[in-house]
Amino acid sequence: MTVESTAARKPRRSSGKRTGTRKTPAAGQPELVQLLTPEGERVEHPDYLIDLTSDELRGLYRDMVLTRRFDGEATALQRQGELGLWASLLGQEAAQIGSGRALRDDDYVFPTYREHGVAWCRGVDPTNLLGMFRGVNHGGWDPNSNNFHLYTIVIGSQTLHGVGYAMGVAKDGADSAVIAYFGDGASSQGDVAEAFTFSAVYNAPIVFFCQNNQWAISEPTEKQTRVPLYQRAQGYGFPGVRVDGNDVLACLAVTRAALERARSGQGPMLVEAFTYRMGAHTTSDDPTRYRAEDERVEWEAKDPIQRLRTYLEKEGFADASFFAELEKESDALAKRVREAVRAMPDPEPMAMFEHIYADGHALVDEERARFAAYQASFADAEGN
Amino acid sequence: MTVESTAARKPRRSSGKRTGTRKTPAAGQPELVQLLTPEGERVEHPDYLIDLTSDELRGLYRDMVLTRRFDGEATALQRQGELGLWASLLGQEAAQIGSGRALRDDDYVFPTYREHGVAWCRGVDPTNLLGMFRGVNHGGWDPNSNNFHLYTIVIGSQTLHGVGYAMGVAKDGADSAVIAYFGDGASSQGDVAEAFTFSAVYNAPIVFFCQNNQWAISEPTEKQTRVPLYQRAQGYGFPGVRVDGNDVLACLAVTRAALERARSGQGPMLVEAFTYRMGAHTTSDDPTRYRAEDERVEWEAKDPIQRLRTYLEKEGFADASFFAELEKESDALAKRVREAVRAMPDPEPMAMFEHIYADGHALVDEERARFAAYQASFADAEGN
Amino acid sequence: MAIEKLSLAKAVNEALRSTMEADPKVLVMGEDVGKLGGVFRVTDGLQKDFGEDRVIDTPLAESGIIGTAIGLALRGYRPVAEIQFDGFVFPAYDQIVTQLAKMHARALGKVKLPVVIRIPYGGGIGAVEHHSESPEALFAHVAGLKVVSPSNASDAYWMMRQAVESDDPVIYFEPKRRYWDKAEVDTAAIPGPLHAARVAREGTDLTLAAYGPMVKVCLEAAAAAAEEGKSLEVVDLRSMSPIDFDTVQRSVEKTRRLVVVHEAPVFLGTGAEIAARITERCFYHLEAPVLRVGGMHAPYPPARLEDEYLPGLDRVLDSVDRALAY
Amino acid sequence: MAIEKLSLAKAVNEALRSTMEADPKVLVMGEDVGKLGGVFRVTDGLQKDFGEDRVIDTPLAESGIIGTAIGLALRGYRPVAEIQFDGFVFPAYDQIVTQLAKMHARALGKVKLPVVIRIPYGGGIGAVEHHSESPEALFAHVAGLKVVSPSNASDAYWMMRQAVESDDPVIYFEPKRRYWDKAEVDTAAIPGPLHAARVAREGTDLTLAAYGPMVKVCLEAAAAAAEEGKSLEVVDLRSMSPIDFDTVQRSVEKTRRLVVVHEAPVFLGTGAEIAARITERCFYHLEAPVLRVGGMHAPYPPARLEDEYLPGLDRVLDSVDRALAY
Ligand SMILES: Cc1ncc(C[n+]2csc(CCOP(=O)(O)OP(=O)(O)O)c2C)c(N)n1
Ligand SMILES: Cc1ncc(C[n+]2csc(CCOP(=O)(O)OP(=O)(O)O)c2C)c(N)n1
Ligand SMILES: [Mg+2]
Ligand SMILES: [Mg+2]
Repeated sequence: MTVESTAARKPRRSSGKRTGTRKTPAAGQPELVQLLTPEGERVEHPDYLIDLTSDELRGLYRDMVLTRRFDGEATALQRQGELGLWASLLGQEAAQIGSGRALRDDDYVFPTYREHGVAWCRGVDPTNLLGMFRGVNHGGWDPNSNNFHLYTIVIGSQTLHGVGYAMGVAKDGADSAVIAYFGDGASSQGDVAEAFTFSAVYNAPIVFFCQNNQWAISEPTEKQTRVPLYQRAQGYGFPGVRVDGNDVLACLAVTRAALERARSGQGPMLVEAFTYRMGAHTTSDDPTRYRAEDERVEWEAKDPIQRLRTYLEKEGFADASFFAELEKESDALAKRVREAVRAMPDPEPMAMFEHIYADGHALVDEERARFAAYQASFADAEGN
Repeated sequence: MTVESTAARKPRRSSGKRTGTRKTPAAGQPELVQLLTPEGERVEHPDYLIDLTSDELRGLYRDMVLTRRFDGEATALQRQGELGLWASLLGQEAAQIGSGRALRDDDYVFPTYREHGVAWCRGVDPTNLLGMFRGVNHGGWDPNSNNFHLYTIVIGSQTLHGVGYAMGVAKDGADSAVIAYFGDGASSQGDVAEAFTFSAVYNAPIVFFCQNNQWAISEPTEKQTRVPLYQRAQGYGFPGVRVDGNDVLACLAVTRAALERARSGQGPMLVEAFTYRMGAHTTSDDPTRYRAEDERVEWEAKDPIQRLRTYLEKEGFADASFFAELEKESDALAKRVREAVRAMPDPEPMAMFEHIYADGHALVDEERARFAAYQASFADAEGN
Repeated sequence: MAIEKLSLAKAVNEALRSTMEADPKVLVMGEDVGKLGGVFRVTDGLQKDFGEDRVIDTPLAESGIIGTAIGLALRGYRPVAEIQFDGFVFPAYDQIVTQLAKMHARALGKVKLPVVIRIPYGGGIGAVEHHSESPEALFAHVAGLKVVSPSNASDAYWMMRQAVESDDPVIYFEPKRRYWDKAEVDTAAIPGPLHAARVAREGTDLTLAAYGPMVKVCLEAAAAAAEEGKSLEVVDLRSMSPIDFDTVQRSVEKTRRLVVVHEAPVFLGTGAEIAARITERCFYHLEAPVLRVGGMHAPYPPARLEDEYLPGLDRVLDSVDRALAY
Repeated sequence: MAIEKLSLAKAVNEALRSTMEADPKVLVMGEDVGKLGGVFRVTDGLQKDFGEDRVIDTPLAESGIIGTAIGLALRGYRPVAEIQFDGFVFPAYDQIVTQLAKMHARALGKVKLPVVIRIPYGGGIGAVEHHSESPEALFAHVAGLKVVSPSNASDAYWMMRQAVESDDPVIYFEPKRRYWDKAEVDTAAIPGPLHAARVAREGTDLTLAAYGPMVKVCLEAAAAAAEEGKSLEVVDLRSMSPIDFDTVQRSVEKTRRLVVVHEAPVFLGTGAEIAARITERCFYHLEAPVLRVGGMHAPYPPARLEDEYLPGLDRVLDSVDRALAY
């Protein structure tokens, strides 16, 4: 009902020259940029040319496989009680690896809570991601050592941080770019709209990367918008483009172009990666309550890893030994993560009082002292 | 600088059939719907046909003149210390009267703090508007007696109230519509974006009426957006149109069409009335600090009242006696308002404790009693 | 018989169901409240039975949820809006504080805002950041809002019914770690006033005042203290705005000592107001200063530290001992 | 000589200017802070002298202002963000509470958030709704923020310099009705600590504790009381997070009576915390309960009622008398 009045409209082209797409869209769906079909066929797109060596292609494949394996291991660790929660990226590997590998070292990333694949590309040790899901910290890595900000749980907030950071980059005269990730659900938050506004007004070098995985917990995208999300950008004065989010090549090419655009002073751009959340929202979620199994099955056929594998094999870019080697590497990664998580100690109680302020605070000092005394009273009692 | 990358774009047509505009736009400016030129010439627009009797035309003229007179009187009253503040609508009469007269009685209005002309159309007694500016209340009228909500000062909030109200209208199966006013500055608020999202998702019968008077206090519209604001709507899945906000006929016609659209189940629409704030932001403001006098002079030539007068006179729709009569009526209105304001009593101190809760609250009761006793202690002291 | 044994979550569910049946103007809205039934299943089955028009899955935007709820209320509806977790109420804070709380007064009583905001709050479930906070003081400080929190299924049921029937905005804090605790609910009872405190256990030596999740902890502390020969009275405040100071005062006039317990940070928490006001009311009765047990002036810690952060039996009894030592 | 007679507004302006000169990373941002110089002219002339790149007129969106200020801070800048009026901070409340306040802790100290948020606050200028509020308790309750308010031009100058130099987020509340009050500012002085209270007037019979706009009222009350032979000590708290309880305690140990005064509503206002904590610290010293004078549990009233609503000389002295009568 709510989409009826717009159904008659033609899919609109985004207006920036580099972002227009020419392929005929599937019925009912707007055009999206695709360079590798679900069947593993390489297709060309006039605006997004990309030429990768077989090394690079294998690299992307490896990234996706290792990310998925890590993700699966984390899910298993949650089941075993080692983690309190896990937000799986299953199905979104191409969107994350493609965009993540488009980044330069000096670019800066503002993720949501699901960008494990992007973290991987940034060189953040996967086990570091698990601290907050285990409940030993709220995000244990140093954002500046990999230019990868902490996970942000309050939906949409990080897009504004990204814009502010990008404004700073521009003030510095640097040619780095910023990328801010968010979901289809997040597109409804006022903060995201304000991020669009600020980025446009200040022409900030930022790429908004929306992973439309078609669900915000139990709500399908129709509960957030009645037109494709990439179109949102036009009304704020910058281009938007929809890319096949399960096509790692297209995600890489489009993000690269968007980052290049930002770097060269042309301002923000919105990339909507059209993908699918193959698993539950998190390990706490039960998707059988709200979505049909066939939808998942349909998307299985568009699997981002399988399509690249088909392509690699068909073209002879990778042989059996590569896949076998990767299998071993995956196992080793899983093992390392498993062991590292199990070895992750609980924080000391007194850690509660650390880093609340950079310059100290009298009340914190008082509470710390009181708590220490309280704790000591047990030690005394036990000591007696 | 910030508009450079979009300057190359063609003005986009809004996609809804009824809202497209065909006139050639002035250089550098997007097309806008106009039915009466600044020179008082009646022009046609294929999508917005309107045929008014001379009675109706005179009515619109009278509304604008009386509104302006009332507004001027309020400014004077502020200067005389009778009001604490006044937010003048000078220059925006056509936008407000045009849209206000497009409403049916059963439609509901959510204004900002400047919609004195719309209030006039709704039959709200002008003196009622002055209470909050005098500081005797926060908005003294009953929203339901004229379907005109209270003024809202926190920028943008009321757009969400309007959408909620419109959702209720739809739930009731009524064919009324809702109109929510906001400014160019307000377009940056997250709440307004969320209002767009909710209205689109629920297909709510609401018209968003943005008076782009080109200033948000000292900030020109470029500080809020780099593309015309009416385009914002497209990305949310509903049409937007820019209308000459100094053309009362066009504002009437376009708002009527938008309301009709809402009523008939076609959902929200955004109308951007392109106008100009001729005066200061409020009586507290000093625009000489931030804008050039020529801009104001330029817009004086587009005065909404003068152009209708020219038209009325040229076509013989109104004679000298009409204008003389109206002059007298204006004087009478000003006198009535002046007297009413001066007679407006300060509220009783105990009024502070009224209407905080509908069902009462123990703390308020306690504070009320204590305050009454405190006040009585002076009476006693004086009594002794 | 109208007596059922219900979990606290189910009791809220039943209360919503009964108000929705009684009044077609009652709506439920929020993120994932429909098919999913909310992340805690509190709205389970409601959309199936009342339809999408009355149980509304909203876009992911809390300001939008509350802002549209206000508009719906102005149109004559009685929306019950869910905020998914405590830490996600802040995007809606502006609409709550500047609009919802003030609109009745702004209109000199001409409009009413019967909006209930349900917020699962507090810690103890091992969650990630923003899912364990206790922001009640930030609402209780604001005139125009009423703030309540049940501690058990029976109160959860009746307080929700009363909240929906109230013509004022009510922030209804649900103690999420008690969602699964079951108790008997008499759905045919005649409930007491929504904002009245309740003496949950009688005692003579000291009063423990708490609400929501901490009532259970205080009852356990009182039981433990009883074994040591100390008689603690436990007052379940139930309402944080208004606070039923009369009931607390009566208790303190008897016991002469008061310890207030909440999960929220102590600094400017509701305990501060209770301490200040009860000290004023009972200045000559108090044998000890009012002591407070609560959260630290620190962000809610990672889950593995929450047992240390949250007031538990030992910390409550430590303060009891301190108060009794005066 | 570095001593100038400045209005409070001008003192803030001078402090901003001097930090901007000293550190190119300091930025000023907000609505109308540029050409207009802010609605109170606090940023007057700064854009002209430092350019649009450092004095930034922002879109009309408070969440956006604070959210981007956070990003700028992460990039190494030190933004001073203006919120135009107290009542307009709430759209930014989420960014302040869930992001700005918590990010340093979330990152285990790896990032710093040197963001100052300037908020003109309080009443007394005859303004319309939302332009006269005192929301400081809503920030002081939240760990990770520091909250201060100067009462005079000299403090305004130095506290702003210190706030900008602080590596923590500081909410800097400017008492708008004192903007035009002039005082001598020694821009070459060595200031005391940002969060230390100051005894503004010595006395022996009772302590008045206040901050921001109420310090002047308390000083006037003390002067009036002196004429009646009562010696009141006035403590200017200056900081609401942290609160310098040591200074208040020292004063109360001497005077044995305390009245706390603020414009904000009494219920859960900062006075509640001061009453609770000082009662605990000075239980055997206090001859009377700590009394509080402040706003009602009501929306800030229309301007014509604000003189009744705001604590003035009479209401302060009424409470002083009540406290002395114990
Ligand atoms: C402000 C806020 N509201 C609600 C939530 C609870 N919540 C967590 S994830 C989520 C859905 C997010 O959907 P989307 O943006 O599409 O991202 P995805 O989970 O699909 O990656 C919700 C509602 C939250 N984290 N923050
Ligand atoms: C949330 C909020 N922030 C700031 C203000 C202060 N303020 C009042 S009017 C105004 C400018 C509004 O501009 P616009 O939306 O264009 O409306 P106009 O005044 O031009 O009618 C500002 C910043 C406010 N009222 N509310
Ligand atoms: Mg999603
Ligand atoms: Mg404007």
